[in-house]
Amino acid sequence: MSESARVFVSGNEAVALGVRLARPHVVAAYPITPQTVVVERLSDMVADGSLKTEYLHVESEHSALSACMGASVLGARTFTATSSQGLLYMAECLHYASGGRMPIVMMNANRSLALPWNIYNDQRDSLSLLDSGWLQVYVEDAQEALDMIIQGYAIAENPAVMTPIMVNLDGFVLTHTYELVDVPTAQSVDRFLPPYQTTNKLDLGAPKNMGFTATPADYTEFKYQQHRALLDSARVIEQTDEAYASAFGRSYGGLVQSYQAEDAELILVTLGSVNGTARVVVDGLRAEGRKVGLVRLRFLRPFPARELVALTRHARAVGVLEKNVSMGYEGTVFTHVNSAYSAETSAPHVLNFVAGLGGRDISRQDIISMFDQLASVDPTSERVRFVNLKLQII
Amino acid sequence: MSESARVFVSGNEAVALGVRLARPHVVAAYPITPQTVVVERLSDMVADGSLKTEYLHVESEHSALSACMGASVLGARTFTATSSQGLLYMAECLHYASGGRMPIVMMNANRSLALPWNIYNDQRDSLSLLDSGWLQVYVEDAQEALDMIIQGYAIAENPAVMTPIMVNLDGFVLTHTYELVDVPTAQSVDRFLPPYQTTNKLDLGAPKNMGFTATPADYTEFKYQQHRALLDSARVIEQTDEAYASAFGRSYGGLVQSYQAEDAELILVTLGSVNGTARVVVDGLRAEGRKVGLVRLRFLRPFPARELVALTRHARAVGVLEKNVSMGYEGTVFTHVNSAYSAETSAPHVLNFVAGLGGRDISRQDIISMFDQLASVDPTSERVRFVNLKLQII
Amino acid sequence: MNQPKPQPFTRPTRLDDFPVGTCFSAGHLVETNASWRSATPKIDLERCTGCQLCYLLCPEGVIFKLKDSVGIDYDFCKGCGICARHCKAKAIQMIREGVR
Amino acid sequence: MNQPKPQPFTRPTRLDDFPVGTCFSAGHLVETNASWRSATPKIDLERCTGCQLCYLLCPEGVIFKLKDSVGIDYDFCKGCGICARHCKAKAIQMIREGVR
Amino acid sequence: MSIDTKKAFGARDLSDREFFYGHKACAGCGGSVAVRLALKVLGERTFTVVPAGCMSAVGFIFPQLAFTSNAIISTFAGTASMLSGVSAAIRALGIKDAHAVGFAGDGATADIGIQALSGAIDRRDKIIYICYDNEAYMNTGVQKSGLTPLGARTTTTPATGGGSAARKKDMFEIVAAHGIDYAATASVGYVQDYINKVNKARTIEGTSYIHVLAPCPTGWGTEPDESIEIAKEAVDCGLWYLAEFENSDYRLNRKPKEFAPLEPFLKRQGRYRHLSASDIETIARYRDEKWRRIRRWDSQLNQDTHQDAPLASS
Amino acid sequence: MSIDTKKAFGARDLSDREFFYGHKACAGCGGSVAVRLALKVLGERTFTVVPAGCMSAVGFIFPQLAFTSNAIISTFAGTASMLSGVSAAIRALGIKDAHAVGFAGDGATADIGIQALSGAIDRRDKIIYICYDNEAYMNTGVQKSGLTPLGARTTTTPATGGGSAARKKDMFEIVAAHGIDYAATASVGYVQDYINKVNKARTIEGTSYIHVLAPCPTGWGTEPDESIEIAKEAVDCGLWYLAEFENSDYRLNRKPKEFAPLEPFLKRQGRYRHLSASDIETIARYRDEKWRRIRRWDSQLNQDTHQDAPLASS
Amino acid sequence: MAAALFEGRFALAFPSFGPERRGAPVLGFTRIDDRKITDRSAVRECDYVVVLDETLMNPAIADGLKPGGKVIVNSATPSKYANGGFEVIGLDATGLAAETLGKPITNTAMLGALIAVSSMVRLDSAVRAIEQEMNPKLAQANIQLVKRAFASLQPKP
Amino acid sequence: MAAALFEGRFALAFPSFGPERRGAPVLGFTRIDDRKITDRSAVRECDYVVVLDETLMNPAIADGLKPGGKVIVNSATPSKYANGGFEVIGLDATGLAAETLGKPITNTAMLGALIAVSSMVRLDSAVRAIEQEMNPKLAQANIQLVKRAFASLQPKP
Ligand SMILES: Cc1ncc(C[n+]2csc(CCOP(=O)(O)OP(=O)(O)O)c2C)c(N)n1
Ligand SMILES: Cc1ncc(C[n+]2csc(CCOP(=O)(O)OP(=O)(O)O)c2C)c(N)n1
Ligand code: SF4
Ligand code: SF4
Ligand code: SF4
Ligand code: SF4
Ligand code: SF4
Ligand code: SF4
Ligand SMILES: [Mg+2]
Ligand SMILES: [Mg+2]
Repeated sequence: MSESARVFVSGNEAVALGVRLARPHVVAAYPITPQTVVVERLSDMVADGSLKTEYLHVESEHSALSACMGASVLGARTFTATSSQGLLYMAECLHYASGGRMPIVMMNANRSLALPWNIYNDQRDSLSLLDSGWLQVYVEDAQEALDMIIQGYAIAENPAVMTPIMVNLDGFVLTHTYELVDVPTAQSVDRFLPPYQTTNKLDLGAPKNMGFTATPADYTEFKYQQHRALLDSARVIEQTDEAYASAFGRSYGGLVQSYQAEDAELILVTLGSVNGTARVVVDGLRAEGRKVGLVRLRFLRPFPARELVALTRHARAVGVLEKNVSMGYEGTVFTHVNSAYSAETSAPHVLNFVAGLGGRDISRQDIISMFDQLASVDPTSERVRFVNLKLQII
Repeated sequence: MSESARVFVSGNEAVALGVRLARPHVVAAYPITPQTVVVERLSDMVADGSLKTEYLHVESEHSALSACMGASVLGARTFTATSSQGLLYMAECLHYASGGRMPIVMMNANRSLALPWNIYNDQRDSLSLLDSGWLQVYVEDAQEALDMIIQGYAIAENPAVMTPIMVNLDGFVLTHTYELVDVPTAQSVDRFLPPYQTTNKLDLGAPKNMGFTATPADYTEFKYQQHRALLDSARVIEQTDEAYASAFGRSYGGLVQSYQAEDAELILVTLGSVNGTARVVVDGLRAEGRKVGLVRLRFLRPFPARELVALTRHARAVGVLEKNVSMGYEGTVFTHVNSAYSAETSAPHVLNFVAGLGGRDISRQDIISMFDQLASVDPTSERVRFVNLKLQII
Repeated sequence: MNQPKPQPFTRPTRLDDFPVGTCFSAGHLVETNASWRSATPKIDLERCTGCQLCYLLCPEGVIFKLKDSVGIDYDFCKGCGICARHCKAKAIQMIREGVR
Repeated sequence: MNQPKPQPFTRPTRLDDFPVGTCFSAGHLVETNASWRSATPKIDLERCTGCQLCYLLCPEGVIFKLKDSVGIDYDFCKGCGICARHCKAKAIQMIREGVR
Repeated sequence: MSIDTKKAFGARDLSDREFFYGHKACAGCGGSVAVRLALKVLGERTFTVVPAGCMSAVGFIFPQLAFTSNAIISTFAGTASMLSGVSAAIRALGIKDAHAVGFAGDGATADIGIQALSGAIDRRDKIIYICYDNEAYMNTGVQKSGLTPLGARTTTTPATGGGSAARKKDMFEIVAAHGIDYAATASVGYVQDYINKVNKARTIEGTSYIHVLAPCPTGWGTEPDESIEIAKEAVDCGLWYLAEFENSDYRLNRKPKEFAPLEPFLKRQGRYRHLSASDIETIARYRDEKWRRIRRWDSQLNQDTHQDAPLASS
Repeated sequence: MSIDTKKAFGARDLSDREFFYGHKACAGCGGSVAVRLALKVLGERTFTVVPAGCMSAVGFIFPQLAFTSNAIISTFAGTASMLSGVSAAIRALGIKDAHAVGFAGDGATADIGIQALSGAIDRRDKIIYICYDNEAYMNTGVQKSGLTPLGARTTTTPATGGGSAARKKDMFEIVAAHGIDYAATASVGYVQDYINKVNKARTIEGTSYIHVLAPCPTGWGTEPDESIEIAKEAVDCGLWYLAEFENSDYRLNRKPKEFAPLEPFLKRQGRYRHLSASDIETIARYRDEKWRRIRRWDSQLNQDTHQDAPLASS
Repeated sequence: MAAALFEGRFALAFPSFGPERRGAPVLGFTRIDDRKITDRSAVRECDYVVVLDETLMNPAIADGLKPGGKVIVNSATPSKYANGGFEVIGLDATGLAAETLGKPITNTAMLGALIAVSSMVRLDSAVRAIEQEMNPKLAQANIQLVKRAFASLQPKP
Repeated sequence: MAAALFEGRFALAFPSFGPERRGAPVLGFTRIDDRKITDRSAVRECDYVVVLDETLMNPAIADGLKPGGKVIVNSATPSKYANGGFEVIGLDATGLAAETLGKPITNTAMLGALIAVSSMVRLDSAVRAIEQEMNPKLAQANIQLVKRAFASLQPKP
């Protein structure tokens, strides 16, 4: 295990530190709250010489990701960061980069989507783009953010994966909150993360044509292959977590992370930073003797259906807490979780807690109430519940 | 019932005829295969004076929808059309228009997404944007396309809905195939579809500020309200279908449409034009005495969970046939269907048939094989099945 | 002075009373900006020539025309000092605020 | 002539043999364009001065330089007639094809 | 053909109403001056579109809504395209004597929004597009935009790296190259000139573009009360200019005989404080070069006529 | 400062290899000529980016891949931004003597792609951007683009409505207004001139833009063998022009004493067949007006010098 | 196609569409039935193959032909395809069109041939369809063409 | 905040951020603990409220104050808030900063006050944190300031 430095930084700064350690050749990003601090810190690093990279001041997010794609297909390591409107503005490029199997790492600061405008945290931006073919990880704190930027390259560039990855941080709650972070040394990261190597690139020695058209005769196979790569990434993610643990002493457990779930009767499924608050609640309720626990979905793609079911199938009731709703149906994570259980002969009752939209606070009391609702779940009652809604539902 | 004309036209042309009957004030669209014929026909109509509308030659799809939004918020009726890359390029605006509750009607020609490039039909474009807050309808033939453009305005502009609607036609298979279509008279459509009226608009008489920021104190309520409007649209959709039936003699049954499903043991859930081919297969298998049936999901938003369950809960096995896969998990429609069953105490076995990606043909034989697989479904076997995959799965 | 005034606002609690589609009355104000100010412009009506330059330049639009001079809507003045800096008659002085 | 030639191609049937990430050998050709042609340029070597104008103008790049004249890769000539039209020596004639 | 002499439009001609009021912009914000005055020229029959950026962020926070006439926020990239839709609806719905005006920042105009702006000009949509140029992405905390001037420090072009290494894109020349119906540059340091130009744009049957320099005390590192003065000095020292383009013709509205010195202008702004003497010389050199081009328009290009005849058959 | 005299680069200097071969473009496609020749000038150490459009649709159909050097399709809007990434990677990876070239249609350039193009020029990225202009969205079946000329029939500007009511956007002037390092117009009707310009672009340390008129028999309603001739006639009758821009200077490469008659040029193309005599007069009038501007550059603007000094401290 | 509709029958016509450009061989399908057609899968078996460009003739062309199906080819010398293992009927549509329309646009002529061979729709339905689809001048020439093509393939009495 | 870290303790600092601009009142929170802090919900109850701008003083400011909590206000005349129902401690941070830094930037002075009142962290930890965060010149002035602020609130012996 290597010597590291402890610094008191925000989530955004932790990301920038992670990026510097990963030594990307090209960085192209466009500012948007609450991601901006990442690009500002990277600019500082370029200016003070501590990061050697081609930093492109691009004119939009579509251009940011296009530039990363242009660099990636020459075999360069690339980084971009965005949020919310910016993520949507580059939606076309998301599918493009994943279909082109370009191992780009992107940080996304989870923020709500207009309209109404709102700069605060929820997760509708990235959750609305689950189908874009990217790996998606949601981190819980600044430390995990830094670690997952570094691991992100290792996973994305793995020949079995060759798929871009989106590292999601809850806006403000993570991006702007200062906390203690261990920063590994450059040498140790260089050992863990060797330079990007691939033959799938434009190459003066072995010229290629890329980004081509596939006719109906081949298209399905390309998509199947890509689907398989995303499924197979589960294994790579776990291996990378293990390798990281032995290099740096920190393990997150792969696709999911559980807390007090083994014997829990009531389990809350979370993603992102709210899991931290929920841990405090679980500690409190456990102290009262209540059998409650947590399962945090770290990755949404690949979706950890098997892992989730294994960790929760013994529970009496499961709540899916998400800062998201797919209007006209229910929470997307809830839909996913339900589908995961559908292969099972029996499944816990599942409730959907839609909370924290547009930055509404999720308090400890709110989470206690979710466990209470799970405890008294009644199969005939409404399964999708808006937390802290201030309107009478008429 | 009114006198109508029978014409032999393509699906795109049927859409253009429907648009003309709806008398939009502003049309803004950007060309993309296989949607282009719609904008070409509309241009012809403007040139020959048979359609009085402001037709904007815009510079991109983002601009097309932005222009429609600018017109819509003044109380104008608007139309746009796109496909695939274009739909993704305007992704930001999709959320914007729905959050702003602008009753825009858009035709989308379902086409696969790059990379690889491919201009042919699948449904990943619109299915990847289910979370954008739009109503989504998938039509089966050119007649339904024309009818749903007209109904689309009636539904979207309904004060209880005030939500944009996307009318999806399978690319080429519907957009470019010629068939017989009944075109209602302008007078009868004028009776069915009165001019758009709203107070939710920029108004010189009663000035408004629109598209504003909502803080965490209000954002959730705006989203909840929008969610409710999408859920409530189910009722409006059914009422509109009935009103249309009495005006024009054609009814599609609302959110879902079933065929031979009542007593079926094996049911295939479909969307879009493949249902036509499946009907032929069902007829054939019924003739052999096999109890098979179809449920076509006409609307994906609002998602007809209740209706679907009611029509299929008696079946032994249900197959979800979709021209889509959400890489790293399974078919999105499959995920949705599974979630719909999750509130039930018992549910049929559900298989996912991923087919027709990038325009791969779905033959009658393929559909017969799906019913065969449903007949012999084994709970332990792979539930997500790629149809006609030409690769050995290793 | 015909400057807009703050109006009372109570958040609706019934779904149907909630504004539809991010659409609400133009110019609806619920709070003032007076607390932003750390200095306050005071007009010396003796000196003021009514030239209206301050009226043109004020970023907040809080200066209103009076017969031969101007007045200020202190509810919304942020105390930027632009008016004072540009008044040729030196009729405006910025007073550093104590506690209100 | 160093024009590219069509190469055999069999679709892989094993997942691992499939190209990853829409990336494949540059200039890989599997079929010719000869069937597009309804007329064929024939070069009269007697007349040809080797000026290479046709070589410059051919949209397909199928004309190749020979010692004092030029040749045509008929596998890919589409018969557009540009070469014939612009040959000052009138050394190229377009022959309407019968059946091949 | 020379440009019409505009009747000066003074404080007394402006609408007495305030159309941008109670907003949350920083004290002394130059952009607020630009928005406020233009709306007072255009009057109440105006539909305003404002993209994401400071002016929308500070003006539209439900339930505190600062535009007292009709106004809407557009997407960041969509100012001009939403305006095109507004303008089309004005025509289609037969609304009379109404204006469609946009207020977009430099980022919203020169970077992400240029596609839509270019398209709207090309269609000659009847819109008034006003770019309030504060020379960086201010709303997100002062990042470099395509209109950030050479040498300026922003959070993405830090002083340690010498500030911005790129020169300012010339949007005025770019829109002029589109053959736009009317374009002008302006400065909140010359409010009368600005007001006149907005008043001129009111009368144009087609697209108008006004590019107004609007200092930002927060981003430029100046005191709130300096904004107007700084905006004036920018013109006086030749780093900005006042001009118009109409009927294919350029016209320079202010022809400085000699430039005010650069150094005091630059050094009073935090964003330029790191510049060395030689940096300032470089900036002066580019300024002089730019002015040679500007003087060329002015002296040589005001000769030809231009007529706008549509196709007889169309 | 005048523009360097380029050493003529003839058929014999071109690479003997074909880099665009076996594609599925229509017979006689002018765009193919533009792509093929440019690649032969640039040689094999070239990375090509082609957005959605005819040249990519006909060139990249797996497993029939028509580019024999490195090439990739970009999104429709993303030609220039992907090129910027390619160029950045060339620098970052230390690849020597390589070119990053893009071939984008008129729609990909003047409409949806102008944001990215404008940004790349502004950054002065070392890329060669070639717009092959066939004056409509051809790949999708001949719809009007921002570069469709006045009067031309397309499927969205039908002859019944008089053809396109809008004039052609002038991309050359627009990129010049950006202060681009090198820009040129060209025509496949003047191949030697085109080849020379691509060869010039090779040497530029910054962004080059070449706008080459490339007739499309399918969209223009002409015979396949007419493409080169039509492209030449367009220049001869003054509806297109051959020019360069470098170091803030314009230069006209061909100065027609008098224009070839318009009518035969227009009437041989299906897209113009509906035009009336007065329509043609209108077109002639706009042409003449345009040429007054062009002649102005040429006569008056070739005087000043321009130097490109970066900030000393940056 | 449109002709069938004038007999109250149903048709579904799928033009093919691809990235290849003008000049490339293209393929299209039509289904005709007395009942509403809902099957939209690709046509794999057919009763007639109509070949508009003789240069495309090759043995594989009849792969999807049902037993008893016929290939109708635009050729002045159809006899040379006689021993391909399927029935071939020829019409010099190019010649006929050149004569009648002044242009080698062969679609209408081949329609006449198809009607003559298949009796799938009546000739007068085709005439009415042409009248509706084309402008009058063009329609007249094409009607003449379809009739001549039809006549030339009637069994000689 | 950073000071706590020099004692091996954990801190989580949430600056507030809003659409309002420079000049608008802002709110921030800090949690300090001996164990890793994972709770990220909004702070609703606190031990100390630090008011940097006296004009914001109003009775509601102490709403989230725990029983026994204290309000520390930047004021030269804190006594006038004495009867608000909560304990108020005042420091003329503006004056002190103006003297020491030449600018009315009050953060550091108020940090000194908080340390003096709360003993939450040690003064020398704060000094080390300042040394690490700021450039040397600025740091010196700020260290002086934090010390002066701290000293001025020490119980007079
Ligand atoms: C697609 C998209 N990308 C990024 C943003 C974030 N964003 C909002 S405002 C802004 C900066 C605006 O800069 P400018 O246009 O110059 O206006 P200013 O804030 O300076 O007034 C940015 C980057 C956004 N809203 N949408
Ligand atoms: C975002 C997006 N919108 C639309 C399209 C459809 N599209 C592909 S190519 C094309 C036309 C290209 O026109 P141009 O750039 O002029 O090139 P050309 O085809 O004429 O060579 C269009 C509209 C697309 N691929 N992506
Ligand atoms: S600028 Fe001075 S003199 Fe003029 S109106 Fe204002 S206060 Fe009076
Ligand atoms: S101080 Fe500023 S805001 Fe107040 S009146 Fe003067 S100019 Fe207006
Ligand atoms: S143009 Fe004619 S003369 Fe010249 S090389 Fe070609 S065939 Fe020979
Ligand atoms: S006919 Fe056309 S494609 Fe063939 S060689 Fe001549 S120019 Fe080339
Ligand atoms: S940051 Fe600048 S532009 Fe934005 S409101 Fe403040 S002063 Fe105005
Ligand atoms: S349509 Fe035009 S541009 Fe496209 S390949 Fe054919 S000739 Fe070339
Ligand atoms: Mg700005
Ligand atoms: Mg084109």
